[in-house]
Amino acid sequence: MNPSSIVAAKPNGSAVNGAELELSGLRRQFGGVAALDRVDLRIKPESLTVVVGPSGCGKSTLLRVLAGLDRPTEGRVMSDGVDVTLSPLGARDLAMVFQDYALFPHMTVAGNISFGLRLERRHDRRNGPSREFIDREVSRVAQLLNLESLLRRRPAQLSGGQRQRVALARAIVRQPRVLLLDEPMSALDVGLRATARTEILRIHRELRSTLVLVTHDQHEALTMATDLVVMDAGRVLQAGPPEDVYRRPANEFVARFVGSPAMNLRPTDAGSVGWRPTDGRLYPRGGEGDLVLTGVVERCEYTGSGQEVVCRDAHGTFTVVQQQGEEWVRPGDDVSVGVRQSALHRFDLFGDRIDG
Amino acid sequence: MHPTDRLRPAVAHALWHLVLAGASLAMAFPMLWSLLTSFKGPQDVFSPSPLPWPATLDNYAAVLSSWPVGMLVGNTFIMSAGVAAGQLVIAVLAGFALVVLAPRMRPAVLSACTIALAVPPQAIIIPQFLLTTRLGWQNSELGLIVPQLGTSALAVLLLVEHVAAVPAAQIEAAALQGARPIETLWHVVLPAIRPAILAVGILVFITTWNEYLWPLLIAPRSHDATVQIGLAQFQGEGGTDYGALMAASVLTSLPIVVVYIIASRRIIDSFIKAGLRP
Amino acid sequence: MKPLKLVGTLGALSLVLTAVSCSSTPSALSPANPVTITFSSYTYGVQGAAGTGTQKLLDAFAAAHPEVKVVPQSIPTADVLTKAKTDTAAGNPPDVVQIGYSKLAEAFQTLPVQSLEQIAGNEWKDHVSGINQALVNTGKKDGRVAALPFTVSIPTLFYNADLFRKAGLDPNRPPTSIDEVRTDAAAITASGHKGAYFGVVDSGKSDYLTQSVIDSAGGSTVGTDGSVTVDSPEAVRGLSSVQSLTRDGLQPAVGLDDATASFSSGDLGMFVVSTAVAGSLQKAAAGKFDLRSAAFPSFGAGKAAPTFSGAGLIVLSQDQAKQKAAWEFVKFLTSAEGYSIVTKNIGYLPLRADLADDPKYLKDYFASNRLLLPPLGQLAEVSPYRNFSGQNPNQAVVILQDDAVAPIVLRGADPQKTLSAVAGRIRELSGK
Amino acid sequence: MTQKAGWRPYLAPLILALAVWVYGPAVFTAVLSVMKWNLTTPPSGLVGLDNYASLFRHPEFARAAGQTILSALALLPFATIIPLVLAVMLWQRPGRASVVYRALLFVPVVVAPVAVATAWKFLLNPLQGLMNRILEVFGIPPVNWLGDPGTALLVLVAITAAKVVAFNLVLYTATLSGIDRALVSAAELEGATRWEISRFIVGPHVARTTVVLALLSVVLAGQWTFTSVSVLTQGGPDGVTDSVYYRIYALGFQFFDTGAASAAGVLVLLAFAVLATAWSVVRRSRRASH
Repeated sequence: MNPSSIVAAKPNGSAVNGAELELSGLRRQFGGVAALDRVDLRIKPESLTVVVGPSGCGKSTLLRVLAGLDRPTEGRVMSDGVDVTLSPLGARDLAMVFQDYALFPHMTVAGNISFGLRLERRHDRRNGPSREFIDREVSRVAQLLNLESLLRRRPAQLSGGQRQRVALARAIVRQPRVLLLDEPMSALDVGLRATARTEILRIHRELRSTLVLVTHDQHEALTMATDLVVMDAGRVLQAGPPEDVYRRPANEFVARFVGSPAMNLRPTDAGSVGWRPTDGRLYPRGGEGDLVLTGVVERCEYTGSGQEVVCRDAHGTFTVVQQQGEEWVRPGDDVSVGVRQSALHRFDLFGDRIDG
Repeated sequence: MHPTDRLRPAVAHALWHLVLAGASLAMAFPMLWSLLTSFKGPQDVFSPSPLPWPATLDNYAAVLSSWPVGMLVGNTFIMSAGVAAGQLVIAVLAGFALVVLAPRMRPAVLSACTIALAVPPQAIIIPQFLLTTRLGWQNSELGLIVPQLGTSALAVLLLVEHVAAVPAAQIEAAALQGARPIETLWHVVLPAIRPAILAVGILVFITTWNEYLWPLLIAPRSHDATVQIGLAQFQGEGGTDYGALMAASVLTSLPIVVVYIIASRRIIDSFIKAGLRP
Repeated sequence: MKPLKLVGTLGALSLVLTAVSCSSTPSALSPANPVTITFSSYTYGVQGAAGTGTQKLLDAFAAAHPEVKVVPQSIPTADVLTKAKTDTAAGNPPDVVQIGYSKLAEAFQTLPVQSLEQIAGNEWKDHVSGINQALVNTGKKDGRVAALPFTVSIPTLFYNADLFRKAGLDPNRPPTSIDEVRTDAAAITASGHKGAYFGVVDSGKSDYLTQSVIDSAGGSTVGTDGSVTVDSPEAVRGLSSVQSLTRDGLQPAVGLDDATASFSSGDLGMFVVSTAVAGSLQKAAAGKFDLRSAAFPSFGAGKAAPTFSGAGLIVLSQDQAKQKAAWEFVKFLTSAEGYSIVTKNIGYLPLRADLADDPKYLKDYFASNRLLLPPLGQLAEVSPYRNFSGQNPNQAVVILQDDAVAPIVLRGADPQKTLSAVAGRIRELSGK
Repeated sequence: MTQKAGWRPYLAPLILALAVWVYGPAVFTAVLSVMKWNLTTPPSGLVGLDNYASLFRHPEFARAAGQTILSALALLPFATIIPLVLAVMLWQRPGRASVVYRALLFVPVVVAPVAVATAWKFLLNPLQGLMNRILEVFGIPPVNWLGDPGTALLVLVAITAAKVVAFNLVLYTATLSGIDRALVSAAELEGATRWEISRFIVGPHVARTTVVLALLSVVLAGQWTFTSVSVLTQGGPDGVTDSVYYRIYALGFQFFDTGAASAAGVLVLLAFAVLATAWSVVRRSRRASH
């Protein structure tokens, strides 16, 4: 067997592939507050679905309901067409990586990784995994995640990145059909995040399980997702491929939340109009395009590949990104900005997108 | 004592030692004097001289030869260990249930525990005694141990906070890995609260070791009695042999004191962690 | 279930248990198939002479009677009745109990005390013929003897002959009356020691010495008709004269335990206390001072009339085989041999009159140990121990000791007033 | 993890233990208190409130109750201010010396009450005891500490006080450990004296603890004196060391007046119930006023 492959035959020989999840009419009430409010969502099999939203938007609750850690007040969770809303924990063939990893501090790395398999063996001596199988699986996953030299350590002796890899290893060693990740990168240094992202993507690719990742970082969401879900105030605002969400935000909130720097919005009589800072073009004087604004450069932020220019006009500030090679403006310059019609997003008085 | 401690820190420091050493001496004095007296011969027992000179081991020899020290200590050990183990099992199970399985029950159950703590033992001892004797548990380990499990309330109050301090995610992670509740308790919660369990266990052990009223009622016969009863019965009709009594006192208290000194940090820590900063 | 019913049910349950144990077939006693009986004793297992003496008795019995196995249980003096009662309440009464005479009446009322006469059958007459008849008759329940005297003593005046000499007194002429005790105590006090101590206040809260004092003064705690007479003029006079010793600084105002320690260390001149402690005092005095004894002093005109104290043996077993075994044990303890061991080792009096002169038993002992001779001489004229009547005689004794005797003797309470008040309480309690 | 069923077997042992050995007996005590029973012969029927009436007809119970309250009040400073001062002193200078002192100061909690009681009995022996020997040096006449109604209760309170101080010292230590030492360093940099630190940082921190400990000592003090009373004075002399707890024991197991003992037990429970209610009312009203 190719040791670098994540996919190994399960003891019963079935090949792993991700489950399809479907949430319908989900409500989760805490006291008088609804953390989830009539959520309907289909999570495609073998997708990497990223749920994104500001803190308190209900994304973590969504994940916990999926995992079975929380029971919905109303609504159903279906897995491959089977209602699992009330099925017990541990019977759902899913695994989860917690935000702070939740490693068992008194167990070694090997102990942490093998915990689930050992329980399986304990519960079913006859058909459960053999001791040899457990050892093999642990070393395979350890090799995959570069943990071989750490197997005997305890979590307290590991760095943040190492802990995250242990948590991942613990989650995937049983080859779950669904893998849930709760803000897996939030505890890592910036430098480690890229590596971690790569690792998660590789795991997703090879494991072929359905992966649901929750984050508040829209950049992470855009770069990793095959499917993106934007949430706010307990509701799903938009779900779809990241390009769709980015290009055609369903409402003002999504428009602002996804993409960096955030979309500029200007009120109009019928609602508002917005454009992405990358879609504007700066002119020292005068300008062209369907929308032209004038203002004064307030500050410039060099980003390496260009610079973000924050301008002020009578209605407030807006941002424009200048690419390398353009003639760079300076604070205090009077400028005008032109945006093409096709790059404009229009929203009605309720903030919903007006397609045109 | 305000400016002095900055002007003359040495004086303040000396004063500090003086007060604390004085308090320590005052608190430990009776036991200290017992220890010294236990080495005095019959002529010197009442001597005001602190030094047991000429020192003798006769008192210890007398106690060991005519007083069933081994049996008493053994009985007391079985009782104390039994009660400590029983209370820990009850408290850990309950703590787990109240934090993890049925958190809604927590306020009600903890109130019930607090009230139970306030019930004076003497006020309910007659029914306890009747029940124990009707069960045929008089003069038996069961009779000494089981009824004292009613005082598990303190252990519950102490341990439930520690269980609550175990990160919820660890417990959930275990459940997601397919652990049954009892396995989560055993593999995740227990190792996490082991120091607290040890501390509470030692506390219960010491309290039970020193229990007087219940063993007096249930097992006052010398062969079933505990050290406390044995000590209280030391005073025979022909007057008290204080040297021997002090030796017996030392022999039966010393193990506990040693256990305490070894574990005192832990015990105090457990109070601290239990939030028993009332 | 109604609580009342519950109690009834529990009671019924214990009856059933008892019935089960009754129905076991009595088998002949044989060494191969020994019967085990429990012996609840307050002299067993204690430090000092009483403990070792009791152990010797048990060893002797075990050697002579392999067919009976005795499991002794050490109970503090004050708890003998408590223990027997709670054991009985638990459906598991001890088979043989060494019970203090002050608690006998209550034991008869509340415990399943068996008639020894009945158990002994035709062995009875022969066995008890040599035992002090007054004491045997004290143990009667419903007209039949249910308690045989075992460890019995009468209060005696122990004195430190060295202190007598030091005070210029003649150690060969110990006091015989309370007035002489006073005079001698004054002399000893003047020489820098403690004068005398009447052990009327002990932590066991028994009243045998109180009775001795009152009876010697011509009174009684209980009248012949059962009436409470602790406030009679004689009683008041008796306790007043003990009180005056304290008041005048001739008697330390301390409890019996502290006085014992003081006498043992050689600082107390005279010590009036049960002979039960003779063994311990002898041990303490050995090599330290010249310990002697004299008869209990008289109070006023009449003769001294000390009350005996100590314990009898009662049998609680209901199983026939156990009863038989228990009788063997009781028989041995009250035999010439048993009494001799008790006397020699502990200091209780031999209750068979002929033992002291019998070369087989105690003649040699009394030849060299004169300590017990004065009380032995008084044994013939002891006044019987008297129990208060009513449901709870034990509580009456505690009230008498705690609320009257201790305040009067140790703390100078007014004897007449105090005794009247207490008599009222006891009358209420005993329904007289 | 909210597993719907499944918690019952975990909570059952506790519930069972409390029900069988605490709450059940409490109810049973109430039942016995309206009956006459001597433990061995069959109980009489209901006697109404006779047992309660007899408790109040004789002076013993009221006296015992008064003395119980008196000792609880006398113990208040030993439950609060003294252990607090010691705890603050230990807290001010952490280090090896503090650890040693703390261990020594906890000894009274650890050592068996019977051993402590006999040790005191020995030290306070009126004729030869060390205490009177020391007084003798100063020309003070000997005192019969445990035999004199004027001093006996005082001695028992003192013996209990050592235990209360030791126990509450630990609890105060726990409380003080909750103070952020950075706060203290900051105050020191500001030039606060040790007294000012105690007054403005420590004081507010321990206020609540002090109230609770005062209450706790009222509840537990009587129980803690029990062993000493039982071993040393049996309620005497002249009943001055009697407490309701010892009275219950004496009534029940020396006089076998189960009814009266139970009635006394019920009265103690009632007193605690009243105390608890008052406490919660005070707490609620204070919370409301905030």
